[in-house]
Amino acid sequence: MDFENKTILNNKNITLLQVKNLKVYFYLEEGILKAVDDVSFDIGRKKVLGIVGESGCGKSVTAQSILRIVPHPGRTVEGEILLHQNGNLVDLARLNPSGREIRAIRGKEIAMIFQEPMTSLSPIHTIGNQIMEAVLLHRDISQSEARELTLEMLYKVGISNPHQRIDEYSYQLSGGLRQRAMIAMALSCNPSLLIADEPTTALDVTVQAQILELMKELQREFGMSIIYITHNLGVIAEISDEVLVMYLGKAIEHANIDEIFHNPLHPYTIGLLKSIPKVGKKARTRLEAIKGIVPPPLDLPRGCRFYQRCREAKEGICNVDNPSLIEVTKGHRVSCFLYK
Amino acid sequence: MRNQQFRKVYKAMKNNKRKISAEEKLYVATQWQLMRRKFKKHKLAILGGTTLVIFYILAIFCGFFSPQGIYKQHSGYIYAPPQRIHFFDEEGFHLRPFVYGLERKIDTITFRKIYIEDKTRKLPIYFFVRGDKYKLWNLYSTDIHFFGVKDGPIFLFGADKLGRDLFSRNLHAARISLSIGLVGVAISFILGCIIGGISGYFGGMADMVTQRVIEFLICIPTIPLWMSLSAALPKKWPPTKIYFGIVIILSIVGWCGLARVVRGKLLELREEDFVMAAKICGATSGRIITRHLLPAFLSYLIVNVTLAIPNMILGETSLSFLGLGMRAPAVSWGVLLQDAQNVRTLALHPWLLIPGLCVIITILAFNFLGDGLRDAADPYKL
Amino acid sequence: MIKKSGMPLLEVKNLKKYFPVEKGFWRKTVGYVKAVDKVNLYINEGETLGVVGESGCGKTTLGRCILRAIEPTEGSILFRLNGDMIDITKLDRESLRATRRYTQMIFQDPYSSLDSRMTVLDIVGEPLLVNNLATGRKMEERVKDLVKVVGLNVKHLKRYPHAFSGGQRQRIGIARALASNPKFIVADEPVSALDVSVQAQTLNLLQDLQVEFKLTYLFISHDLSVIEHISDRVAIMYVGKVVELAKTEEFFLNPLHPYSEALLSALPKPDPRLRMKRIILSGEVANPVNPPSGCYFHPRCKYAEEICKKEEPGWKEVNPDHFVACHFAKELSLKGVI
Amino acid sequence: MLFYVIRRLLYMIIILFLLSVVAFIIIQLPPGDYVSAYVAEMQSMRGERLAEEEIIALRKVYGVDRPMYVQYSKWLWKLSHGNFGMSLQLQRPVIDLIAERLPLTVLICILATIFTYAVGMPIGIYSAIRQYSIGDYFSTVFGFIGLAVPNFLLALILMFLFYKYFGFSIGGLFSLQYMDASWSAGKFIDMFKHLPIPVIVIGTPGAAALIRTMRGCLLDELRKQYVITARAKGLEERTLLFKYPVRVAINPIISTIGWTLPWLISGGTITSIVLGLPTTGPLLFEALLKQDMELAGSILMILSFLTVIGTFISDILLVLLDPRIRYEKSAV
Repeated sequence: MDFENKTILNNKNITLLQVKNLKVYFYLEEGILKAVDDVSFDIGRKKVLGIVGESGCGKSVTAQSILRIVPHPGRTVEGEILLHQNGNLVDLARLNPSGREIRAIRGKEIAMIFQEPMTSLSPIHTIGNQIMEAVLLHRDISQSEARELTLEMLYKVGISNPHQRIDEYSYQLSGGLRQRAMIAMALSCNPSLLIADEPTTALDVTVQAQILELMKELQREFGMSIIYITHNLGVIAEISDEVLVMYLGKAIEHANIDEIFHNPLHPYTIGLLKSIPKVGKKARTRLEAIKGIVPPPLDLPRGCRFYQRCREAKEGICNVDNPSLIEVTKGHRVSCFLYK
Repeated sequence: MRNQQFRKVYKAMKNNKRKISAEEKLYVATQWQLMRRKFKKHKLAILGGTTLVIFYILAIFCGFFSPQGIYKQHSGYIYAPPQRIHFFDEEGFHLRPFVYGLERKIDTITFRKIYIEDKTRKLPIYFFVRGDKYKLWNLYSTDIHFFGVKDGPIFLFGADKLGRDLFSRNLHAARISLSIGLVGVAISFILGCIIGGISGYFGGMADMVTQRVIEFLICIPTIPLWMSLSAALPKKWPPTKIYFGIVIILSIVGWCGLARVVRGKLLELREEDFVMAAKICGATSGRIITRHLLPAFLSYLIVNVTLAIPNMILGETSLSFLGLGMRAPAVSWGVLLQDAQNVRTLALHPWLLIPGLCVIITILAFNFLGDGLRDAADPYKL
Repeated sequence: MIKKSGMPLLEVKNLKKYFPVEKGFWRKTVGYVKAVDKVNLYINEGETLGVVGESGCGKTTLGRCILRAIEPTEGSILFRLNGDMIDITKLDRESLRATRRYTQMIFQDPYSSLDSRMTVLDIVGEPLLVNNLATGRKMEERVKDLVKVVGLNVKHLKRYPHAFSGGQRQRIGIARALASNPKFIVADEPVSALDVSVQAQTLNLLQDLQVEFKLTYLFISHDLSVIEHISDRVAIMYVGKVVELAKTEEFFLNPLHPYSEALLSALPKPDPRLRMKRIILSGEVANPVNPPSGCYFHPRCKYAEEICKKEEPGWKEVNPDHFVACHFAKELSLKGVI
Repeated sequence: MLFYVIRRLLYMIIILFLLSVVAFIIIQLPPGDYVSAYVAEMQSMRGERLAEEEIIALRKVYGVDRPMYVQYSKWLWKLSHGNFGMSLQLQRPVIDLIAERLPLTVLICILATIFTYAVGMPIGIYSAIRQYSIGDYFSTVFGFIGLAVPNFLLALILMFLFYKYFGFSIGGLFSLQYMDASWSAGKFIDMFKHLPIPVIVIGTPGAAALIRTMRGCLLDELRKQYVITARAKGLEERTLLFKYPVRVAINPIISTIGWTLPWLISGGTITSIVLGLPTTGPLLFEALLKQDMELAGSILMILSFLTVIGTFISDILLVLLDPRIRYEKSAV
């Protein structure tokens, strides 16, 4: 443990955040929902990590648990979330979720943007008010300086008339502009990590393209790392350096972007890639769909959670034990008994 | 710590296994079955519902459950206090409860009449005893009472200024007070459904006019309006006519709320895809309304009706209390409370407030029930 | 799968749907949302016409108008029934009800499209019942067949929708649409509410059913890759108007409208090796209440010229079976997908 | 915004007109008319018997022989000139009687509103934030009971308790020595000593209802995404709560001030009768018992108009508070 930490510290220029054996459970009346179950990954500086998965796979909860804002009745049961901060290691999982330390990290070190730009902004406060609030909270500057900075940020995210927009309310903006304002807010304190939870899912294709382009540009300029969460494989291919595939609370594959798309190992990843229609491919062919449905997360089968739907499933192995995530080739980790 | 967690998980999983056959039952459960499941979880609502059932049974059979006739004056028992029911005397426990006879004395300091328990006169309580004659629902003449004592009256809630038994009077009052809520709501319900239905289904001008009318009616403070209207009811009217007059007055405002609910829900449901789907299938408007719309909002109507009843009961009680509603010789809780208006009388005879307690319990029960029903109304929401 | 281009099953001519905008105390009409504006389309028997567009472009309204689930403001919808073309917009209530069994719809939201108070049997059986096609035992048998066809368990007929997952619910909706043996189905974003893996199953199912029951689809979606996958021809909508109508291959290789080009370019491709410079449109979809002058697309179009601001482009057939509404459709050479 | 206010004012005039119709109907409701009531009064009080011709003459004078709509328009004409008619029973102009009592009615109403909001909002907020805590449980119980106890019963119970345990009667607004005295500092202070009980009695059901709505609204808001956004910004929990969800939740509550006013005035009327306060409530009551409909109708109209004004004010307040609505209204 000690040794490991030292190596991480030595690599502080490379690694920004390390999530180890994270478990987040929801204690519901009907039972325990294991939203995130033993997930580990790390993310390097200036890297974009894409997390893909279908609804209910725990990708959003993973992101929320990094900021410690998992809604009630969810709880981080186990695991470490190590943030490298000026040569120090902070375990976010150990911090009091409403304490001063985590509040100093939220918005400053790690910022987040959400899927629904309409509901993510307060309807009764101006855009400027909400951005300046973040700035004033984390930076020691005056009101007027904060306003200047806000204007500058609005300009940077491509809002053409910031002097007018800064005093407008979220309902006066279109979906795309709202998401731009959210990005301005997230980046206003120059965070080292930006968590983007399906930021373009609610937007139109043409606007999605704008926002993706903007995020790439801003990443180049600000040099932050991004955790990009989405269910859209096209978007993932567009923006990430590395991809983590999740299924029912488990991380099942983790590799760099090219490996994931051109040499996927896990049957689920393979199936997922085959099941999406691709433009340019001859139309009106049959898709290779994954059979069955995602089992209800409250009543999980024994063994591999993909067992019932897997083409390669081997009885007696896959439905008995849960495969662990192992490194198959350098930087390519997969959790499947095929690669033992 | 971890072990504990694990045990919890394990237990939950085991429970899940056992639940599988129950799950299939859940999948084929109708709306009403699901609602009942959800409702049963609401302890207060169950309590409220049970209370109301008891109250209504007592009110329906009020003649049978009252030990005395309600107009019978017991001149020796003016302002007699409630008698306590005893199970123990100096000899110990008795299975048959009894009350002690009351002895009237004059307080030597204040020169007021006071009643004290006469420990030598033990009056056992019997069930199904013969007593004053009464007519059950104005049909069957009988003199069987649910309970009573063999010689002399029994005053569980005390007696009033004429020596009439307040327990019996309260039961008879419940009949009017409780039924006025139901009848009033029934009328409001019909009005509300028709007007709200027209407003929501046709929209346009009809909708605009009804909306404005409702907004206007809601502006008028109810009690002064009710007072003014009921003051106009002719004094000569018999109690039954007054009763319906009051019901109608209460409904004048009562329908507004229900009409709003009906309209709102109708507008909401009309936009639902499944209604569109039925239309595309070729279903007639009649089928869409009876098969799709009505079942979907019946539950909401029931909730709102339940919550509207207390207002009606309160209205009648207030009016009668002021002397503008039901009038003696008819009895309702409000009429009974008229006797409690004077603070000095009240201080000496606090049991005159018991009808008030009945009102409070009834309204609480209706609110609890309504709350539980509201939670259960949409069993598909997780 | 090669399809002969048959006779049109459905022809939409100059279809308009304007929603009045009401304001103020007296609900005065102050303007119109032109949700569907002068749309011309045709769909051949047995083919799939894909309708693509961004949110608010009127594609859902178009679908509903074609089935007369909402009353169109103007225009005609010709539907071929027993060899004759009948105009759906001119039917009276009874004859409309009688034709309803031949046209059906699949909805986007698998939750609100099923009445949660009815069992699967009742839901799927409803079209049979209301069209007097089958009752009682016979209906149950037919429903069982349908349920099997869409890949659900026959044992679950007595279950209520809350017992099913989103994908399964969508299958129930499909079974309902099939029940009355329709010829034409409007599928309004049938897969966009579903998870990726379930999406593929549903698309496959829809394709199989098309062959098996000789169905004609109007397939509405915002996802170009889904549209390319399933349709024979494509219609692109922008602010209430169809701006381009073409065969799928032709459209993807050789789009003629600048908006189509931008749409194709904006589509994220699930292959990191295909990352490329895209055409990023400025701004967002125009407000249909208050659309721009001339060509609605001109404020976002990089090829726009003076005439685009002033004149609305006409609807013309540039290549055989390839229609477009753009002033410069002939001059521009636009990029499709590789 | 100005346009909106003007439109609302116009709307108020329409409502006022409708209210006058209702008042007129109520005046006309009891059998017989003003003259027959007057004749009966003369007969019973003074033993005078009017001749048939005299009665006809009287009917002419008062215009009761004309058709209803003529009578109404005449009445409305007088009304618009501030002439509300005469109180038959007290033989004084109705307007004077109402003017005497109205200020106290309004005062009590305003105080009761303040009480309602001062009690209901903090408790509602508290129980939403600490959902399922003991405090939440208590406030829920209080909410239920407060709703279930009608005003007049609460008044009776309080009167009874005070009399029984402290030995004094809490009715009225003034002590005996000030009852008929003219206004002075002493009378003023005396009045404020008497105010709390009626204000509490009138305000309690409203406060109970407010606790429940406030709790519900805030619980809804707390689940919204923008709260999470603010939390993700690093805002402290308390600041966050008061700046975002609480403010958003308060908006609909302010807009319903208008709805609670009819309640308050209703409750105020009956409470005043029980407690014997010198407000319009007992005046209305007396008038109704004596069938003095001219007075009763006028009081009803004025009370209703008070609620209309209250609704108007709360609507304007809401527009000022909520930019969304301001935007919508100004766009019209």
